[in-house]
Amino acid sequence: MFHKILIANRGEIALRILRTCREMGIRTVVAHSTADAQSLPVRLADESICVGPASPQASYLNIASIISAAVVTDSDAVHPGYGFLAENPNFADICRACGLTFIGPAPEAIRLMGDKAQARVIARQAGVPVVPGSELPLKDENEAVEAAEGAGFPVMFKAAAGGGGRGMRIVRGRAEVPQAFAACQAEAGAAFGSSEIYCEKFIEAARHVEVQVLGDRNGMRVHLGERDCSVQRRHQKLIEESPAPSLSAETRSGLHKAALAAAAAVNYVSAGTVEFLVDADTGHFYFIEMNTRIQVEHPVTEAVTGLDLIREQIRIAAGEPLGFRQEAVRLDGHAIECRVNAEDPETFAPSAGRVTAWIPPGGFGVRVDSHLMAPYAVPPFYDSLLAKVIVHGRDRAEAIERMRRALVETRVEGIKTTIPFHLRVLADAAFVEGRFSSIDGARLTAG
Amino acid sequence: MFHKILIANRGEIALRILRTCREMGIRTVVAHSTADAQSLPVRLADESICVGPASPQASYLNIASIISAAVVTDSDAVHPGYGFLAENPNFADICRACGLTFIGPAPEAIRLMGDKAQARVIARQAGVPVVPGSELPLKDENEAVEAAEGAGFPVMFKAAAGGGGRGMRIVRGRAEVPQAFAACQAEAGAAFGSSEIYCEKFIEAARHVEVQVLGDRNGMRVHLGERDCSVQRRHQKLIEESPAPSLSAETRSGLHKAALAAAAAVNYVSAGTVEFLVDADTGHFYFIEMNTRIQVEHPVTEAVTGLDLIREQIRIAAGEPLGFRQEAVRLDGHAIECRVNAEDPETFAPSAGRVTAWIPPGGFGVRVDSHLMAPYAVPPFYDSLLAKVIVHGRDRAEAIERMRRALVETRVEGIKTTIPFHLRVLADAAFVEGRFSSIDGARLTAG
Amino acid sequence: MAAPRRPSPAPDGPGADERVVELARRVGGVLAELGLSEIEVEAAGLRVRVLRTPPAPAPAAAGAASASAELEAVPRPVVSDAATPGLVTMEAPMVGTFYRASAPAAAPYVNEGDVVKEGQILCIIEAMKLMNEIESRVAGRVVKILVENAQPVEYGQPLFLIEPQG
Amino acid sequence: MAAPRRPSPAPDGPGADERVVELARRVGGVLAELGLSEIEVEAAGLRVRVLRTPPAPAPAAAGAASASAELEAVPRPVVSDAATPGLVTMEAPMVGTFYRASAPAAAPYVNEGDVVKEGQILCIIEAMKLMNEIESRVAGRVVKILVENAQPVEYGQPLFLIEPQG
Repeated sequence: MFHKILIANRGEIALRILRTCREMGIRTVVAHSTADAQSLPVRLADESICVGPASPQASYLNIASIISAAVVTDSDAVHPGYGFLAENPNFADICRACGLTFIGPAPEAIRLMGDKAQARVIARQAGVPVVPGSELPLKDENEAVEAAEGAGFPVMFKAAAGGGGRGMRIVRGRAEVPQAFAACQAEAGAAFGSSEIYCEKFIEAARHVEVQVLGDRNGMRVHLGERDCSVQRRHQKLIEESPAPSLSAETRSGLHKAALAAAAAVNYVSAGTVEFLVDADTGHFYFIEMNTRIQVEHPVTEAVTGLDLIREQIRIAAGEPLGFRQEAVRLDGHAIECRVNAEDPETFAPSAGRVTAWIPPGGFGVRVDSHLMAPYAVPPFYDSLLAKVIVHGRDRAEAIERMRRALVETRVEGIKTTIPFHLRVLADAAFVEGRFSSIDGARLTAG
Repeated sequence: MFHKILIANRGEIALRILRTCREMGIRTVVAHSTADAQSLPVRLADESICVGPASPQASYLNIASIISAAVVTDSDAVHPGYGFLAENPNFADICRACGLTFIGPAPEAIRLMGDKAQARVIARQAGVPVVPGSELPLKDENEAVEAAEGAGFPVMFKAAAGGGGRGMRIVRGRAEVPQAFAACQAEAGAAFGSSEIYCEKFIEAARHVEVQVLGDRNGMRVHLGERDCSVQRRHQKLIEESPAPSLSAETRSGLHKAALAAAAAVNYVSAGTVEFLVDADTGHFYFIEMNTRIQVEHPVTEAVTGLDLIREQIRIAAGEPLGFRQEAVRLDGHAIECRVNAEDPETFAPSAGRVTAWIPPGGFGVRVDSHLMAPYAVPPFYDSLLAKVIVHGRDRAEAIERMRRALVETRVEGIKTTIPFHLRVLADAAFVEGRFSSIDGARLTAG
Repeated sequence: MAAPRRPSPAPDGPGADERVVELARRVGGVLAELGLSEIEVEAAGLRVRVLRTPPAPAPAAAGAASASAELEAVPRPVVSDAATPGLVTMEAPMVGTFYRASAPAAAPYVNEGDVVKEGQILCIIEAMKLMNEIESRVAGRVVKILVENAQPVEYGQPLFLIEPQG
Repeated sequence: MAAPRRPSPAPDGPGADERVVELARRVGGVLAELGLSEIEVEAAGLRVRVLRTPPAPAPAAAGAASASAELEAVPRPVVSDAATPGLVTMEAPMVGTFYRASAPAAAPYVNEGDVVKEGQILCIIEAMKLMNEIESRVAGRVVKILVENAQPVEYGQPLFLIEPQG
């Protein structure tokens, strides 16, 4: 097992990783920017090292600095968390070259799944259904029209290198193609440094369902059930739950098998997530992409399985076998996560500022993952996630009631948060009955 | 189901009850003293009502005031929590007379089990082993000598009306009897208003193990496993866990059966706890008493069973059937609770004062039940419990590691707490190996 | 294991008072010395606020430290004595139901404007079927009756404002 | 390994009072000098607030401007220039291992007391096998070398104190 792990991240996920390391008896070094020098993860770590100024490019994305920090602190492994360098195959390569264990999949798997068009090809070859659309990046407007008509309108243009909902555009008819193609290409180029885009069928009543997988170095793989992440705003997830409500047994087991097939296709090692769109009307599902890292919403899976996914990641990275088979994975009850972001709950504009009071929720069935303390100045340089509130109940109805009471008792003063949004969704009939398909912002759509 | 429940308590247990009521859609009224007017339970309740000044006698123990508060707020039930009026059969009687549901057992059961000598008789008649000693209160010194010699020295003199470890005295030989008898009688009279005492054998290498039971109004009863509460200081529990470590399967199932037999002997309805001493050397166990209320340490049972005990209490009080049989009760993993008290961790002297910072622990497998906020002035009028930290792990070793990391990351500033004591125990070899018998204060005893 | 680092400012310990008085004295000296009109200073976060109002006052003015009282509780809707100086507030000595008269058909014990004697019955609070007569603890004029008839009251709830007389 | 953890900023440490009083004096001087009516300053979070009320009382006749700049950041653990007035702190521009000489057997680039030119090499920081030569940004005398040879340094860690000259 590792002696010391460098945590190349910040906020709640840095704290999350640190907690498991401490339970495993592994020393921690938190690499941080100047803006996070007084943060809770830095305070709680065994060691900390400043790797650059506030700007993420110069600190959390600064490969040379992160690697040097790991070397000078005698760390033997690096945990990248999510975001920042977590899905950067070059970083994983460099870790390997420097004798550091990257806690995540092999760079090859990251690279293969990182190219969204290529990932579709891999999935299809593995027998996993993909959304109808172009296999390869669209060269020009003509190819775009052809692909769109092949899939059938409405379609979506997406950046090949995209993610997190950026560089996406819904196109409802042929007339819209030229402008949408040009705009999407430009956006992709600006946002991701590659203007390659592809086209896929847009499913109106779609649910966003993803399957958690774990693989070890011996080629053993299990799934840990699925998560529904349909409640989003601007394609950013806000509420996640496990198991996904209103799926037929056939669809559910089909999703699990498909996820394992996709993971097997890239010899996937570590924790990963295979994302699908599920057509709420037909129950058909389509592979979208695979995320080759731990997800923000992993705690809902931890709640229903009783497994610590960060511990599993670390164990696997250290070469240990999974140690349990699919049959031993028991999914128990229902879990929901709400992301408390520093955002206006109406406009979703960032609300960086000074948190003057923070009373987290507590009690039976409630977990809080947060780096908040009071007072705390939310730095404007990073993402807006302040806290994850996770509840576990015997069934979905109990979990919803528990989440409501947990959010009602939560106090964050000094800035605006997404809590009022969550309370609206939790009181919405379509959500409570599990009839929702996709929820964007404050608009709830019954599916 | 009830429309509105008056919570006749304060601190973490008031908050605990309030949380479940909110999840069940039941309105809450927190009855509070002037000293608690700004407390977190009062803030979070649907309604609050001041029932008297800071002194417990004039507020939380003031039956007329509590009953009036329930009546004028149109409450249909009263939850007494633990302590204060929770085991006062007169209060339960008056609730009944005023048309209020007392959330707890029938006054008859409270009365029967409230007299410790009588409880022993009831247990013995039910076939439950009791500690050898006097069945009836000792009339005089001569009876005391006779009883002590019958049980065999060392023995313990205990107040019949006592509880919580007060009014107890270890007597190691005949010569000590006269003085101990007089002193214990005087102490019992002063503390409990009754100077009746009885005598029982004192077991040197004893573990304190208790069994949680639930009974409904149809006579259905289940046990929810046992808790080990051997880590105490001055007979006050500080660390509790479930299941109890190092018990043989035979002893464990014997304890469960005995607890159900004791509960059946008084037609027990609601949540109750049957307490035993287990001789660490022989595995023999002896009934001590039955607590006819929810216990401080109930969350460890909630963690391993997944059941919300307050919800069960409320459901049962409302006349609902248990709804599950013994076979459906699954005990999963291992849970530990540490009581964070406002006390000096060396001398256990109360440390009332001003909490200037409070950062509770969080993350996977950690539950916090606390009414703390910062700033908060700990009132000197009530008990010293500030927070309960409860962890759940797949096994005892994991739970111990999780508790360690949780307490290391907990911050309470401005006053002293028992956290350093807990960290010492968690690092102690006898505790970690489950070999401890009883732990009093900082002295750890391998059993 | 992490070194127990203290989270942010909380210089609340003993000695803080000495420190703030000494600080006030020294900052006051700076104010006089520089002919300023205001200095605000905060030691923990190193906060300084310096003011000089247009008509600069006499430079000899000594710096007076202003103590700021802090009440960090959520204010409760209570008619406080402070809000009505000179008046006496009669508060409920128990929880129960407030009645202005001895029976539904009877006249109220007192009305606003009435002059009452010390010990005169002002109202009844019913608690557990008992009618508790509440007497005035002062002689004076009833300025305001704060609770409607037949309403529940909590312990300590203000019932009457009385202007003492005699 | 001793991680390059610097002592916490200790804004409430023993030296804080000296610092804040000195800060008040200096800011007050700036206020008088510029004829302003208000300066708000916060050292920890780099907060500056400058005000001059419209009827300028001071003889200075410059345009009445109200500039307000606010940048809230968390205080950094840095040997502050304020604590060592007149000295320049050379900080590590990257994470790596600090070397005082170009090779184990070579003489150190500089010693305490040496006078250095602007751009003169002070040390090497090794990061990812690259030897990065760190140059002085001022001409002056090396008053103090703050890090031992071959020790790890973090971004922003003070390495040298230099007294500017010429």
